[in-house]
Amino acid sequence: MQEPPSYDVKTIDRRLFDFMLHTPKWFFTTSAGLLTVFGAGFVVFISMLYFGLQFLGYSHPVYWGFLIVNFVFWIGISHAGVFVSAVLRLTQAEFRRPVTRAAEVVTIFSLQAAVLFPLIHSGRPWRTAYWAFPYDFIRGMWPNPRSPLVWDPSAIFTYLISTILFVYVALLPDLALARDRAEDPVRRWVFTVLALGFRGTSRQWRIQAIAGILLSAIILPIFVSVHSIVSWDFAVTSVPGWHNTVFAPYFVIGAVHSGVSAVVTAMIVMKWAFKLDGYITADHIDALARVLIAVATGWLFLLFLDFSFGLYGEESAEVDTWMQRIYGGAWPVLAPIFIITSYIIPVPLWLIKSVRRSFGWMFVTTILVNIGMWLERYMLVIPALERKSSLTFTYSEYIPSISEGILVLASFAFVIVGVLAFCKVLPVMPAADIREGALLSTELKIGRRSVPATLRE
Amino acid sequence: MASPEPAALAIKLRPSWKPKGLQVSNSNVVFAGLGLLAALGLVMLILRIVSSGDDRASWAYPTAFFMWTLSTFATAPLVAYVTRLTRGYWGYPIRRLAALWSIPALFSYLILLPSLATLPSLDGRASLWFGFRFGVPGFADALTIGFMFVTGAALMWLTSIPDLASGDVRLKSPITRSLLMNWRGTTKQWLLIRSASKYLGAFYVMLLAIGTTQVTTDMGQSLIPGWRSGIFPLYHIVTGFQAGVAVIIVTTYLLQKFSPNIRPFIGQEQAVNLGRLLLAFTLLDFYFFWADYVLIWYAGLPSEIAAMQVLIADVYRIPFIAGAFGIFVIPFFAIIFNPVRRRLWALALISTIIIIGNFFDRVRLFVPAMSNEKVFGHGPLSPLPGVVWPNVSDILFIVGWAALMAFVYLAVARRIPAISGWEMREGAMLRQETHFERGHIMLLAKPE
Amino acid sequence: MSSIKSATDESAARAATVAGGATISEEERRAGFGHRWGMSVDIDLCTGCQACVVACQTENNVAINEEQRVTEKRAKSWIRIERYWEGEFPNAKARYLPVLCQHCDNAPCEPVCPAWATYHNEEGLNVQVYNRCIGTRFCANGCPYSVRHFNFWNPEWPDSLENMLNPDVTVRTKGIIEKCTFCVQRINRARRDAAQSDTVVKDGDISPACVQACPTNSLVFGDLKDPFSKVSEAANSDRAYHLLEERGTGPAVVYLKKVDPNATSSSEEHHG
Amino acid sequence: MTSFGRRRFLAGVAGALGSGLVVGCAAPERESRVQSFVLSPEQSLPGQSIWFATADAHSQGGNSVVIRTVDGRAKKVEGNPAFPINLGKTSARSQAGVPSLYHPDRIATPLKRTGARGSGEFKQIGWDEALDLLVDRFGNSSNPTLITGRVGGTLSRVTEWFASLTGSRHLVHDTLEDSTLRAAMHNAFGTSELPHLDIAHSSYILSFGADFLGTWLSPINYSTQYTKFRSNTSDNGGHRGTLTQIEPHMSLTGSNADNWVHINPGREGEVALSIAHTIVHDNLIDPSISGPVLNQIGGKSALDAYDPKKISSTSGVSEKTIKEIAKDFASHQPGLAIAGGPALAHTNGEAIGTAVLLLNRIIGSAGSEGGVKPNSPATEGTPRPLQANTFADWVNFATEMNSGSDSALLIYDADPAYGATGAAGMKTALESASFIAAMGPFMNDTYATADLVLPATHPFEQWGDFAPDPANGQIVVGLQQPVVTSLLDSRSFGDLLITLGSELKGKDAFPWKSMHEAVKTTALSTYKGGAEAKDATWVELLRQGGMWENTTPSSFGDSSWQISSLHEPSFAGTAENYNFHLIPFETIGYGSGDEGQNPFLQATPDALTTMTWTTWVEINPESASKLGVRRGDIVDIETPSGSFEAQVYVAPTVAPDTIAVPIGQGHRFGSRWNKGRGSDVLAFVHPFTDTAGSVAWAATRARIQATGRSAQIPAFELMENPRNDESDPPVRVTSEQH
Repeated sequence: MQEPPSYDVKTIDRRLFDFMLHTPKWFFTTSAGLLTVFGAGFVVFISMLYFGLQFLGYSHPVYWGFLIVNFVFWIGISHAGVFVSAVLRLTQAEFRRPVTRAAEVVTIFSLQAAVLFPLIHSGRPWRTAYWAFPYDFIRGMWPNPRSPLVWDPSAIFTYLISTILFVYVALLPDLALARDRAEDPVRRWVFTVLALGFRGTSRQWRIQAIAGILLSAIILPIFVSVHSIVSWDFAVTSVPGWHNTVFAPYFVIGAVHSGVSAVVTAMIVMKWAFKLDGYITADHIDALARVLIAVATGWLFLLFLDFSFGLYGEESAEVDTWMQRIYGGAWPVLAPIFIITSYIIPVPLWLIKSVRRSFGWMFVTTILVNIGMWLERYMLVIPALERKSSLTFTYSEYIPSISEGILVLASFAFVIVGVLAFCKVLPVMPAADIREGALLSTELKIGRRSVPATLRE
Repeated sequence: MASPEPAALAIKLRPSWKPKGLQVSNSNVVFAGLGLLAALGLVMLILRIVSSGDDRASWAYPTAFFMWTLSTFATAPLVAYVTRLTRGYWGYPIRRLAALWSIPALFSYLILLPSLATLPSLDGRASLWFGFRFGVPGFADALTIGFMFVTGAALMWLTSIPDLASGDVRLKSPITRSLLMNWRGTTKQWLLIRSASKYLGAFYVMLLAIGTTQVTTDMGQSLIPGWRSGIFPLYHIVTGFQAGVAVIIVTTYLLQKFSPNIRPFIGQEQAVNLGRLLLAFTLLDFYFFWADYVLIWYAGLPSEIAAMQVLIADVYRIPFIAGAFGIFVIPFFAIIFNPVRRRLWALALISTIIIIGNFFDRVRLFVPAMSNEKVFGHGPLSPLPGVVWPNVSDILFIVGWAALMAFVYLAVARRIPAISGWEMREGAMLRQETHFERGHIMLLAKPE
Repeated sequence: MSSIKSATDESAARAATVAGGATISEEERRAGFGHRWGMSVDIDLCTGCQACVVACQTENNVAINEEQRVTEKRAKSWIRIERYWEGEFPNAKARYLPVLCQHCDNAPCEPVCPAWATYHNEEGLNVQVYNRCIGTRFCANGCPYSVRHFNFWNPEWPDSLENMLNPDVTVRTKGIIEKCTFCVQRINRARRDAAQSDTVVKDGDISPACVQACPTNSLVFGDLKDPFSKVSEAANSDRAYHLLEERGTGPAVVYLKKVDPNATSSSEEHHG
Repeated sequence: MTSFGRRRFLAGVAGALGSGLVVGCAAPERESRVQSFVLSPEQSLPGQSIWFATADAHSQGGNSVVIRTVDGRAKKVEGNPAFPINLGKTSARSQAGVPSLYHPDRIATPLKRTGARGSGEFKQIGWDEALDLLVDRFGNSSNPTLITGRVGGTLSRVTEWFASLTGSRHLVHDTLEDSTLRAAMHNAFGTSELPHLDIAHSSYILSFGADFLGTWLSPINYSTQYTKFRSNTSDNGGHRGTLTQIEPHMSLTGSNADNWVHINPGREGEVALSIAHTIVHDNLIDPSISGPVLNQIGGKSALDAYDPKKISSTSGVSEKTIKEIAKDFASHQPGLAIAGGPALAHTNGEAIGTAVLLLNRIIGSAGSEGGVKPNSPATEGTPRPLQANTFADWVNFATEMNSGSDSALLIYDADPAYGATGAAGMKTALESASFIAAMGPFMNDTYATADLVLPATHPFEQWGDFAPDPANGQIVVGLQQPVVTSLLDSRSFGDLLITLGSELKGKDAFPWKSMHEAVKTTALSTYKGGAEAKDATWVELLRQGGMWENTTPSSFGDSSWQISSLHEPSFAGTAENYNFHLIPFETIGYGSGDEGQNPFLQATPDALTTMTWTTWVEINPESASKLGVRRGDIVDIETPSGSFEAQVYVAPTVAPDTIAVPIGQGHRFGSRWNKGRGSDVLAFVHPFTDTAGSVAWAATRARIQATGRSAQIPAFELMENPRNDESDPPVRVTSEQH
């Protein structure tokens, strides 16, 4: 049962801006720890600039590894934000309200983490910047538009920019609120600038609302295109195990699966960290869990399609790739873990209502999902390179190195630190949105029962 | 067209109101005409079974027709369940008339069985069944699809029991009465129906996905060496969703136009929301087609390119282009305009185009497959087979069966009310239209 | 061997025109157009003696494959002799297969490079432009023959060993992809000499290091567009086939089947 | 054919002339300065590549190469297309010549021992001091001994001359010497020369362990002939020749054979004779042909002991196989039968060789086209490389020295402390020598024990000439000229001997001032015609890399051998304690070890295993699983004379009761690339000698223990033993040549 709006405007603001205005101790310790991890990753990166990529586990002919896996993983996570906020906004789902901002913030930082990896892993990063941003007009040296690696940055940066816009538009009223609540002048000044003079006139409200709707409508195609293009990095080639037409929707739905799970995790952590009981309630994660059940099942169907139509051709290398994905290297262990954690454990549990509504359970299951989905990316990307053609002479094994592991951890640290910092300087809970929700939620008398209801114009 | 005044709604749902079957003026003429054509269709089917035993090519167009029914009429009911699962407030009036399509869909089973019988052996060609050889493909496919049809019908029946039991519906035969499972409307029975309909609906979705994957592979992909596309079943399903919505729109439009006791319940909100769905699916269609096409073009594996030349580029170019225009080009550039989405008749027009386009698409997909001789091996298909145009009997077959579908639908809709009474009442309960300052707002209750 | 026929019907057409009297104009040859460099590998003559491997290394400044490089599977060899087994002891048969860049007409490595560091030149060579390469290694992943090698280090030739470096060939720095070039430096030298001596490049004037070293003449280099060249002759042989035909890459390297009077039917003649 | 036309050779002429002068007078340090156009070495045309023809010192058999030089630096080795032996072709070893020329670990200056003998501690000294030391300690020694590698041509004459001048004994060392084969040739054909194999015109080759395409005698020449042998257009009867290889361990040649037949080690003779038995008893050959030979070697009845039925049990070759081989061999004329490698490295090796070679006479192809022919004679000005002393000689020498005869040694291009001779006492013998001077381009186990180490020029830096052995039926003389001036303070051995000789015995001890003069006069005296315009002739000879002319082939003598003298092979170690035959083999890369310092040859994959850089042991999958060892495991191989370590490579190249280990690693001293790498298997074979006196290096048994250690294996194949996939084979095979 969704509890009736028991709080007035003042309490909303006080509790939502609490973390912004006063800092608890754990904030410093956590961020210090995370920053050291990130620093370690940075050191590895610098040393790679100087010594070449010899520290990575790459070999001939397996030239992509953990870094690309992680790139795909973060792109996947980044899909949560837009999916949750845009789709739910369009479908006017009420439970979205406290969720959206968190989701979008996760998107922004995971996207940045993602774009780092293609840069880091390339042989000459200092030159790689140039195909992401073609600037060389004099010599007429342009990137090759046929390469998916040129589609990637275009799609990703479009996505990043539009997401930031999206967040900013939704953020305006809260910035205005923060401006009015902030004590110290610096902060006030900053918020004044950022709020763009949002005073809450009905015209401003209308524009803000329309902009939100429009942006979410526009952003949806981008959201689909980004991960499709990422999937095409692999699928356009004729490499068996990569070249499967189902890849695009498969990656997209997998991304939503992992992304929404990540958002649930993030929400639960925020609730615990920022004491947001009453804002993030069982209803919210319950609703998200229902979405997850559908998404996960769809994802499983596409996994089945990928598998069956991969083997369908009965090309020797294709079959070998799948054998490698199941029996090769560490996969006898990893493959079961992958499927169990990403589907077999979570989904049946989510079918149970009490699990869906328990924060502890959802925390654990969503974490499991993302472990599984990380492995899924590993499974999709690497074994295909270990079994590339019927020239079995070049069949190889990929063994990741420590520095790759460090870089992966560093990316996680980066995202968490980013989200924390965001929460510190900007209102992470959409106060205005929540207030609107509070206004719109009423009750409806039906016979003897009174049912919670929402207002729609 | 009627706009939903809440007051009117309240009046129409006064306690004495009871749902009724179709009341179409001079319906008998329509019935007679459709009946004749339907009979023709059946005759054509029998002739085919008798004359051409296991000549696969002669079943090419029937198969295409079946795939078309699969993606239109068999998919239409899904929308009903989707709105039920997501508790979309606008879906109440159209749930039943969508669900009714599951009965005509049943009949297309008659086409599936003989054409399945003509499939060649699985040895020496790629197939989803790999090494497995027991009762595949024919039996397995027939089973899944049949199961799906039955589930659909059962679901339709289950959700219409309360209306049927509430009397005033012409149910003479004892069988139909017995199927009512002596409905008393106890709380237990209500809960049963609600949950059952929810889960059966989900189950139906899964069966549709799996069944489509099976038949599209066994009667499509696996018959053209080198055609290997994991996304194809999905493409088929999604175009099916689009066509399903289109079917519902057309049905809704026709019924509210010709049946006075339906008209009041259909309003703009149905049009707008169905229009949105249609737009979404139209976009998705293109996405899935492109995801399929661009990869094969880019990788340029000879075998796949050869298959694409058959399906898209060379051999079946005309059906392909017709299908592309009908499914994507025309609908998309029409529906993106709000005025179109607000007018039911415009939507109905577009939907008709979509349904026809979908048929052309099915033709270019399954006729080459069913009429292809060299089905064995993995290598590229060469030389490319020629295009197979429909002959007179094919055309008669298609016309007849299309008529049969309509005939059956109308026949059923006469008995079973096309507006679900109990759900309309529920909808009216959970919803209140009140005036608030200027303009009126809507109160939606979400019971848990 | 339909694909082979299609690969060389161009030269067949050329042969017709030659019969008709018309042939490639001298200017055309001078300008270097009208060539399609190709190689034929007679697997029946390859004894696996590795002369081509070392010849290629010394000609093209391929760095020393230290033991560590080999053990971590990062050894570079632009041409390698793959060895495949058939049967079990004592009837085990070793099959040798020299694999080098196939300079495909429809190369999977070319479209995927974001920096256009690899492209097809007008003589059908698959060219790697080292100073455009940024090392995404996408091409190496796309290549079904796995003939592209990545420089994980800056290559080293200890002190006086540097004297052996071939001045005609770039030394590849770290972070870029390198691969067989059909010894493009020799092709250009031959064309320049031909231009100086006011003649045209004749069949056999050019031979990459591997071809020149090959003691059994298993490797033959030439112009596929020249209907009378040795390599065209080989391409039209009944034993000719392309590696990984099903990928449709259209390689410029033609393989001639191994002849084995008592071949186990496993690998024999089932592709037709 | 090849990519340099006549113009380059003319350029080469100028260079050749110039380099002659430069070698005479150019001071090395001038090279180290930045070159200006004015002061550049004469033979260098800046930016232009110049090609010089010279000897290929690295490949086997005596080939000639042309070397591309740019700005006074050698860049690339190509075959000399004019030279009749290798016809412009090269091997992996020839191709790696330039790296060894510019090897960073070449001995740069004379070195004087500072530490204890064998410690390998030296200090650099000048040539004058070195020469004084040499004159003092060697020249005035009571019994000086000269130890060289298989020097040939003018250099061998200079060496012999010097030996006689100083009254010193001359020992010739070769890690794997061929005296067994020569002895067998003598038994079968009455000549101790190596055979000339007319593979090109043969239609059937029956090879007992002779790896003639890889490492045996003159591989490049044989490979060029192999092309004709395999082609159906050549004159070998218009059809593709058939190659049958009978050996215990699959060699590179064996892997190219049409029929590879496994045989138990040491049984080759019996099988050869049983083939003869079949041929004779089934009358596959006209008796008038086989008759005379049989009478020479003991008559038809002597063959009765070698009925295939009996032989198949001991040899492991089935009766059916023997009969088939006999039939094919007799019916495909002309054919040739040869024996080499492990087949001859047995206690009955000489007999085996003889039995096999006699097959040629039995089918009557000996001496005729397409068969085994007698080697063409060499000019007396340029003799063939000296025949190496047998293992027995070395054992005697070692015992003599160990018994305390203080001898002064001058060693050139030899490493007796390594391999079998080293284990058989030379290692300790060197310890007890009064004085050791060693000369060579690289440090090795022997030189490490020397008191004085002298830097020798690389073959590309010195004058010389050579006579290919075996030749191709022609009289061939190859010329060797410096293609670059040495960057190091090194001298050629010949020049050193001449200098030393004139130091000891006065100015006119030698008729020539330098090797350059010696070679030039020899060549010009050998060369008929063009006596006028000597310099032009000389340049012409240098340009084409030598001189050659056809000769009327001599014929074989009678056979002096009795079938009865083929006795059972004996093996070190009993089958119970030592359950594996140990078959050492030579690799195409660093060969018998003398090329091990070359990183490019260390990294050259072995054809069958694609292994590099290390010492591995090839084990049959069956016995590997029995031993419980896997690819990459490091095992301890124990023979009656010690144990060594090797890395396991599981392959179907050997029988379950056999293991094969490559020779050539395990140098204690050398360059950074071969020092302390792998193990020297020859040091662990039992010092059996066969009747010809050479070591029976394949007659040792061994057993294996796993050490429990394992390591990533340095193989080029990324996957273990990839197979030629059935459904979609990379290597397609056709049964008939169209």
